[in-house]
Amino acid sequence: MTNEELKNSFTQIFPAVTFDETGEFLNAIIPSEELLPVMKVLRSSKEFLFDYLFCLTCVDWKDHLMMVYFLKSNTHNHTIVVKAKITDTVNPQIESVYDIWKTAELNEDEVFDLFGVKFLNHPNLRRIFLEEDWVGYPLRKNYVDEHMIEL
Amino acid sequence: MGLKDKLEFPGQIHETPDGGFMVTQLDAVINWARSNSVWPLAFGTSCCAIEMMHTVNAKYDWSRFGFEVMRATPRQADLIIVSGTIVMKMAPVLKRLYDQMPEPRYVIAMGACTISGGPFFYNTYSVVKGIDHIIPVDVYVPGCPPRPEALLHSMIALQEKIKNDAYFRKQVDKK
Amino acid sequence: MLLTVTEMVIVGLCLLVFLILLAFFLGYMERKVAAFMELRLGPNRVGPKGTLQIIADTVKLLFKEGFTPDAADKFLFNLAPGIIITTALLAVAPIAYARGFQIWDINIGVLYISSVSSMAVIGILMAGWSSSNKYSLIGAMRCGAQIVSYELSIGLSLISIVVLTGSLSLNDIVESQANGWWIFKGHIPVMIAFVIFVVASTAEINRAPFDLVEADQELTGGFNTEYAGMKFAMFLMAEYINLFVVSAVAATIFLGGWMPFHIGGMTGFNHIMDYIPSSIWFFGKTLFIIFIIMQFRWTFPRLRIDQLLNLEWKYLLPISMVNVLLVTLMAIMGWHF
Amino acid sequence: MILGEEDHINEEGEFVINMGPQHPSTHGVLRLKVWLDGETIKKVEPHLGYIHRSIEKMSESLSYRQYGYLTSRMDYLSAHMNNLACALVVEKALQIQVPERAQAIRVIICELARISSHILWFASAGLDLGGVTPFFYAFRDREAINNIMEETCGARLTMNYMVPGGVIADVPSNFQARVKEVLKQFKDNYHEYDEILMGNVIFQNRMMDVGVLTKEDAIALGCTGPVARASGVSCDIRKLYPYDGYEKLQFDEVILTGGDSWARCQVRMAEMLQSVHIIEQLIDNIPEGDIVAKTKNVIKLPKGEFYQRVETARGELGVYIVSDGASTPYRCKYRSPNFANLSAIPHISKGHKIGDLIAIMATIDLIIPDIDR
Repeated sequence: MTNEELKNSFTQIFPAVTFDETGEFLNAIIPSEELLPVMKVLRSSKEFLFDYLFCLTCVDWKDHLMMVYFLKSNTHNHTIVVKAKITDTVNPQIESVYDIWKTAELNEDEVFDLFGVKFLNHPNLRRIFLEEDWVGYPLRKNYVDEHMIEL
Repeated sequence: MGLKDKLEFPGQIHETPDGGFMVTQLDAVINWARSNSVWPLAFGTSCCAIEMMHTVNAKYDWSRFGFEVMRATPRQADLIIVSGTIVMKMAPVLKRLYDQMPEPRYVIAMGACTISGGPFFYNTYSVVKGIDHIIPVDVYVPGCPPRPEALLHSMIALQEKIKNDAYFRKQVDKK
Repeated sequence: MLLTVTEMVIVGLCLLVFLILLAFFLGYMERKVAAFMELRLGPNRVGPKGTLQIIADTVKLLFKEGFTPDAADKFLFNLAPGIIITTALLAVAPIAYARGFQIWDINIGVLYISSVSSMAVIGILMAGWSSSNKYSLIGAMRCGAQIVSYELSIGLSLISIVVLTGSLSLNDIVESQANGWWIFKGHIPVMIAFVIFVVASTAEINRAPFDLVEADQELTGGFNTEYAGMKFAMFLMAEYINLFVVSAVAATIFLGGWMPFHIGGMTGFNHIMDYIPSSIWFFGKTLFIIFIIMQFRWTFPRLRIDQLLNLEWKYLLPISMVNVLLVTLMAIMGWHF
Repeated sequence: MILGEEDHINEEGEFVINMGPQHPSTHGVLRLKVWLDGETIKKVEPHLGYIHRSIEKMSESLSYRQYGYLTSRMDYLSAHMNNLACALVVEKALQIQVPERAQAIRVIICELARISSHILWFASAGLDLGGVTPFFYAFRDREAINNIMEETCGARLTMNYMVPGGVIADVPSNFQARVKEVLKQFKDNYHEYDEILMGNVIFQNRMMDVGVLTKEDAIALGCTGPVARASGVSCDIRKLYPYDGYEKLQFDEVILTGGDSWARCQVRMAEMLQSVHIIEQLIDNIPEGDIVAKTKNVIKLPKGEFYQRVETARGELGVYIVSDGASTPYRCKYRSPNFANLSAIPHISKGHKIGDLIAIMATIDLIIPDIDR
């Protein structure tokens, strides 16, 4: 499907979406509460069939966190970027997509470790990179570390 | 003996200045054996480990100098070549590996990362800035990563260092 | 009586010195064979051509910290290397090194060697269990399965020669090859028995590709993970003595031991061959088999534990059983030369 | 060695061992917690972070000319491809046209790096299974390729050869002759590799039907590179999203359907020949011209988000840059191939023996610093 068709179909399943087409891919921005139902449709619906989550990350925009999901369909060969906006930066939460794409397990662990986003219904949420007792989330913009030597 | 004499602690009294003939000769034999049979631990964390593997292979062939037997367990190793960055989470493990090695044990810090943090010195929250914060180091090899020749050179330097050790003399000095 | 005891002590000491030198030599040989196969030079800095390398290693291990882990069962932990090296040394006794030179001419030599060498499993199990290390324990358990299985094939392939000669004494077996070695006289069945013996004894002494007990890349050293210094050196020495024993047995049983290369009926040729000292024949054959076993180690990847047991129970054991039948038939009918 | 003495044997009678962080077959500092029943694996849980060097955080404070050098330390065997991804994302954002000569040099160097990376896989796969000799054989070609790299970029392992707009230096005058010499030597040696390890019955038995990764699992787990291609997934970025003139070259994407360790071995062996084929097409017709396009001294990316992927020796590397218009990235994320491939290990090693876990890890071919970043 082309980006136009993707936009039309996406609007049908979730009308409150906003699109951003400045980059290479079509970006669909949705609120974090609606993530799981939308993702389920994107994975299973015949017209989308996004079976390949090739990148999952998070961006800290200081006033909100933005979860970024890069999805690709190996059948239709189209790509979409789904962004979920988390407004609560103190105690960020979002549903896990582990049930839909198994690759999300370690990627969500990584986001939890470095951004502090809690994934609900995640099978094994843990700090995979840093020690269990590490204080703070290093990739947040407000992270301070007095041992770090700034250039 | 030259360096050793210069560094003597002032006020220390020796009954036999060089530990006596017998002890010195024993030392010479032991040091010869130790310096020519340094078994490294199979331990590599990142990029430098590849250059270490190059040192093993036929072109450089460290087995010529007696480094041949690479042991997987620290109990049987004499030398730990720390090849690659050590991060905060790895630091206790490295310390533990070092503690598990029986005496005498030697450490080579291979590459810029292990010496000072190297490319990961600034703006990093997790890298240990020099493994000498964790374990004592015998020889430092700079480079990112050092060439195999540099590693070989460091190992020969380590052999020189071992040859100047004084195992029995220290025992005599203690008494 | 006193004279006998003194003699035994002297012989024992001589043998011990000989075996230590032999272990040094085999260690050096292994490194050079490895280097030869891997396009390298091997040790060449310590002593002329690196000959003193192993001595340096041994002296270093002697003066390394003798170490017993805190969690280990200290008595068994320290006893295990002793048991392993003792079993290795015991098996050396009945080997015939040259014409008329045998330390203990026992009339059940074959039986003695195969029973004594299988006791090594006790030492390895002890070492693995008492180390209180999980890798060691897995290695020790593997050892139990492995040595007990491969013992059968070794026994059966030895029996095939016992059937042909009608004697369990190593000396008699060597004498029976005066007109030709069994591997030539016994047609294809004995060749099969020889191959099975070499393969199974490689497994018996835990050398690659059957070194699952150590398995550096899987178990970081297996049963000897926790051993350091001299105790570890004893394991290494036992490995080389075992290697020598199985090779010497293979050379004795199948390749005629110290017996020179004889062809039945050709007296002149046999006399020329006799001119070469019998000890050179013996060590030449033994080193040849050692060289083959060393090549195994540096060529083949390691087997998996179930493949290892399959190889024994599904292939080697049935083949050697049928083979024993064939050899017996051959012995009864007198088909061999 | 063994860490975490808690739960030696748990309630179900399972034996818990820790493989790593220092273990010869994990190729670095990966730690796998393995639940065993006898020798059979019940469960594997990877524990990471023993080489987590905060590369993403560091990238946020480095300029667009500088941040690439860290990526050579991520997947150090695909250093060129990683640097290339960093250069390509800047070129894409600024719409820089790379000179054709630079493109050809880039492709040749990348394919050489791919060959040398796969050779190292071959060497270490043999070593992991206890066959020591192939290790030494394979390093002959790696040394030869390293010499070329050294003459071209001045480094043997961690290069910084690809810069935004092209390459940092021209190739030496004897480059073509040297490359042809190495390729000839490699093709002669290739038959040896095929026989000494791939032709060995023990090796084949250790690999066949071990760690079968189905096509659906490979996609769901995000596997890429030879791992996914051995399971029948078409995922070669060079074919799907060509960059740097790969679309003009003739080569096959090697796809097998076995999904087991043996298929992964075969894919890598075949890919080496494809890389040789690619280099042979280019080596005699490197176009004349500039080696680097003109760029400003201080590169500033326009505001927005940029994603660029390349095919490294282990799969798809994605560089995701969020720019706020400054001279450093606002957020820089590396989608590393090994991180996704790692997640296949717990799924495919269940029910196998410990020895199989070693074989699986050898064929997945992980580079741990790329996982941890």
